[in-house]
Amino acid sequence: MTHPTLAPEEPLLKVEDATIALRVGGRTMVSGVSFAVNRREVFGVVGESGSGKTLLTRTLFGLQDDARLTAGRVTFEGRTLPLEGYGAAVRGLLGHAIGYVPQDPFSSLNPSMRIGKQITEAIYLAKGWPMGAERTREAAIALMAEVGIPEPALAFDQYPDQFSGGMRQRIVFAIALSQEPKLLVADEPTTALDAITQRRVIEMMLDRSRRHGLAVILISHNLELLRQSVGRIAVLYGGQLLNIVPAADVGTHAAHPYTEALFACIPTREKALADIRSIPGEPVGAGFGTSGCAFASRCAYAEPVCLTAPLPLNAGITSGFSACLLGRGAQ
Amino acid sequence: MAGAEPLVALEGVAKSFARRLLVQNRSFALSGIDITINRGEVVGILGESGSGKSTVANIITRLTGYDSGRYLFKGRDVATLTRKESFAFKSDVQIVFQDPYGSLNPRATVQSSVMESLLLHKRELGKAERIARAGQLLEEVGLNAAWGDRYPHEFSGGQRQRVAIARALAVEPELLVCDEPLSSLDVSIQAQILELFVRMIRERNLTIVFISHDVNVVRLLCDRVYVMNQGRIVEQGQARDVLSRPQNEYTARLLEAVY
Amino acid sequence: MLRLLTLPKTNIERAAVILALIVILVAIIGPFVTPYDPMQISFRSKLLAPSSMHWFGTDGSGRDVLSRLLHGAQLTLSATFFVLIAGVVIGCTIGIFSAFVGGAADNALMRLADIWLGFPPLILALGFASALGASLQAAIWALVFSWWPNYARLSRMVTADILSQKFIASADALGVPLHRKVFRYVIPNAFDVLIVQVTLDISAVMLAISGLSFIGVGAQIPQPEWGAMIADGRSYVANGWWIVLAPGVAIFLTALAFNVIGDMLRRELDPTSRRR
Amino acid sequence: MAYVAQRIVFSILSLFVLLFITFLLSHVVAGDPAIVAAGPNAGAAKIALLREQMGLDKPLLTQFAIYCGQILQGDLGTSWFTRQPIASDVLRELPPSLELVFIAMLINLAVSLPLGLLTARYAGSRFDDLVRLGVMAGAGLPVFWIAIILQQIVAGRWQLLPTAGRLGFANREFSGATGFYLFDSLAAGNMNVFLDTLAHLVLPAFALSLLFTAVGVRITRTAMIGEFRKDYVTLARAKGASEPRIMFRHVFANGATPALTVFGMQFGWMLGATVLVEEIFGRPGIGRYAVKAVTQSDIHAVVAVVFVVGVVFLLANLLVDIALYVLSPRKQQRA
Repeated sequence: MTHPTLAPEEPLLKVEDATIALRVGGRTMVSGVSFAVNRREVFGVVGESGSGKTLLTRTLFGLQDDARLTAGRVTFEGRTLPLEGYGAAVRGLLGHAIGYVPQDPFSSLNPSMRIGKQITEAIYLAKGWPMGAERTREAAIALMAEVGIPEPALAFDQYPDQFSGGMRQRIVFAIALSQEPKLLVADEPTTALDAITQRRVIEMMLDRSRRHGLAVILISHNLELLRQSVGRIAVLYGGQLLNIVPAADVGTHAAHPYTEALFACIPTREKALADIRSIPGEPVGAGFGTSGCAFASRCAYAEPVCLTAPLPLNAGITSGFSACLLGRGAQ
Repeated sequence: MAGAEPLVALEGVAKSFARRLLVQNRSFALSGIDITINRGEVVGILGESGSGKSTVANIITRLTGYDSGRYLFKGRDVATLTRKESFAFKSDVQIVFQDPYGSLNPRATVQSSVMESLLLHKRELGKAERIARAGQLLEEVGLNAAWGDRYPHEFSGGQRQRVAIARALAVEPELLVCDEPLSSLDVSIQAQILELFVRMIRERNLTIVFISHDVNVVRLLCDRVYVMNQGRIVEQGQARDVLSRPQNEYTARLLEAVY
Repeated sequence: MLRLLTLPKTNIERAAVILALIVILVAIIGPFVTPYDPMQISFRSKLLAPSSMHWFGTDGSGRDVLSRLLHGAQLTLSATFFVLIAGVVIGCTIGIFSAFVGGAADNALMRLADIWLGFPPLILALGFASALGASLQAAIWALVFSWWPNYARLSRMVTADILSQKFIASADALGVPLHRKVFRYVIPNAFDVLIVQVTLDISAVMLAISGLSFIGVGAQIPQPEWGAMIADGRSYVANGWWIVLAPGVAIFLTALAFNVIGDMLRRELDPTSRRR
Repeated sequence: MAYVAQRIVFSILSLFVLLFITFLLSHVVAGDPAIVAAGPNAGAAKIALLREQMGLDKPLLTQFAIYCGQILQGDLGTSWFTRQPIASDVLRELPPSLELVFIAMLINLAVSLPLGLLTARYAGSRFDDLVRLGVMAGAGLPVFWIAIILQQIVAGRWQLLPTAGRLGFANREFSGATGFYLFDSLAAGNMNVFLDTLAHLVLPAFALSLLFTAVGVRITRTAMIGEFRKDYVTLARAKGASEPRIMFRHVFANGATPALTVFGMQFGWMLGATVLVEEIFGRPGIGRYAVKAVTQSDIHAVVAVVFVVGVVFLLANLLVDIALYVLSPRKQQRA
């Protein structure tokens, strides 16, 4: 599966110092975010609402109309995308190299188009019709079976409103997988689903990505879900990248103070009531900027320097990273 | 002791929803459920969407009726309550909803929202006393009393949920029904509100029905739990037992799935 | 009213607010400031082109067009507002009632409104006006008669939406009495949507009234109502274009101004358009 | 199929409400029909006799039943003015009006659907602002006034199009089986008349369509904007679908459905609005007939027009709803 022209250590996606501003008004919402995703890696992005996680990923992949990448460097498969006309350039990768799964399965399928048509359209858009209508149909049905849709041949001719949320999200995955992308971006794919369905869909996704050699960026507000599902997690807060932490280090002092505090908020299986500690105050919205740490006002460890010093950037795109101005959580 | 009889007893309560054209009903039918809630208990009702758990909340608070069965409150069948007693019932039982954005009147200041409870159920208080009492309540739930003249849209989700709790507590209810009170809040705010509930349980003489889909929250907060699936109670018992050694197949599946 | 001056964001909106205020002012004081008697016939001065004596010229019977226009503002606007206010009062009473009772009565009332709403309002008004005898009063009542279902439907929808919200359930859990629910919960929360719709409807009602007058079932011809003025000027259009132009432009600019203001109010007040 | 049945039942119900309104108009609001029918100089005895003949001494509900029976047999009454059966008048006047409304509707659809789609796609742009201003202006234009202005300038001064009438002088002898000249001329293979008919339709149809087009653009834009915000558009983009493909393959069909219902209602409203333009352009038609009836205080003729326009309106809506239902297989499966 390795690409012959690439050195094996070259990451699939490299984002350096990405800065994102709104088109109207020009306010900078996300600043100085750097990270890299390796081939076949499952990479998590966590943040509370307003942290900028969805804005960051949707803009990076050309799906946000009202914001744009104003600075930074994005490299995919060794090719750097131009900052000028970035949206068009990255959309050129969608539909074959990069797949995307939106959050709400109840609105992410076209209600007036048959399921099968929506999958074969994806195959057609990715590859043209090299195999003809009949074989495309068979491929689509095979994929539907693979993501766990019962009686796929029957479902092929049905409309989305006949499927539950979990089944719809599987269909969306089938659409993404049908284009054989190298990177799959899933934005809160299970937030609208019940616990049992959520676990099944996430496991199906992880299993497919393993089998297809697919890299995944999984965006979620649920740190515990990510801790159990992915290798590394990028933690966003107030539009800043505060931490890139191996899942195993979540909940320890090896993580950034925000990551540590966020994990302390979550009731997990193992915790007792006394283990739950809230973070005082309200979350800061995206657009905090880069002078000072966005979390400083709520951080238990904060010192005066945290409020004013420029935030460290992940300049070397290291595999782990902590933006803590006091050096906490740094490996 | 007078507390020998349960505060709430649902006996074989069933409810079905007429399927009407174009009407989406998110709460599902109930088939013959039994629930008892004793004074001072925190009882969890655990289930996924469509399990009927919100219908239970609405029946206990009498926001909706039921087709068959009996609902005894302090031993009285609520069907026999007079108009006046029904009104008094509302100061005994209060509810906090999931969505803090929809549960406050957008056109009323938070102070007047809290004062409305007092106006209706504490008729003996004068206006100055109501204002003072509302301020105390806002402080008690962790808000600044000086913010009383602000409107709901000026507050965050967590703060609105605190206002909703203050409004419910203002009538000094014996029973507080909480319908997914944490679900639409941010993670760090969920923990804050959870701590607020823990404090209130300790400080006030409250009985709580806590309706949730979150296994872990129920395990931490509740004494007893009823697990619901498709309008039935599939398992019940001490929260710690049920949620660590489930007997029912569905409960087991649910526990396994939870992250 | 003062808030109206702070809302405009563009020059077009500012112009619309100023224009609308001028029109309303003219409708109130117009009859007192007109240079000539709007009904005074003078065959010696008929069909005079616009000049310093007669800014907008004179019509086929020698009446001053400007004076007629200023008088007409009162006639046209007061008729329009009467239709809207009567429509809102009747419609909202029915709509709010319907939403509160629900069930079969609600269904029947809304079905009736649906059917009613369907019939072309102009034709319905035409039928009524001709049955009552042609006059401005008849046209006004005919329009009220065909307009109320708009507000019945809208207010029912808005009320039902409000009633389904959790703050109403919360009020029920507290035992808030019905009158308090209507006046403290429903009406304040429905107000914005209604005011937006009423503003947007001003132009439609005005056009309907002047249209009915134009075809002869509203204000009768010597009356200075704007639509009737156009009907009157039609026969002179070849050698007195100003007679038709002036009232037409007056209708158009007034309607446009209220449309722009309605659009602005919707942007500022309507929560459904704000959520983007 | 249950849906179609439901729609038909609803239409029949509407028909009765319509009948009730026209009954109210002709029997109650307009005063005693017997006095009207007897004429101005009739004595009390003659009126009493007429009352009995017309069944006016019976209870109101019976009268209503008799009235419904008459109407449903196609008897719209007799014109008080011409002493002719109104039904045949109406049948003669309806085709030219329907032809006019049909062309006006085509103009409306041809402008509203593309503009609505494009302004929704580029919502908030300068283009969108400009169209919105145009829409507000269009919704403020008095139809009868713009008709006069257009007639004076385009037909009068520039001589680009005929001023009035349905056909030019050279074709005055033409008549067809259906009364729809566009259709009749094509059937007869007479291109000359076809083009002449069309030329006479352009100005009135344009004037008639303006207000409705303004509303049409707004309705379409609102419907389409809602669709563009849905996640399936995001997913289509993520699939690598081009913008035209997203607009036409995905969004258009979903957004057009609710808009088409409104266009169906507009058809009836337009037919009502012909009262404002037909007179000006000297075209025969139901609108002009109604205006004439009003000026002659011919109440039964006016009420007949109300009824006929109402029926056309009901039929147009029913047809649109059934067409949408048949075209959308999704609903079929749900029902």
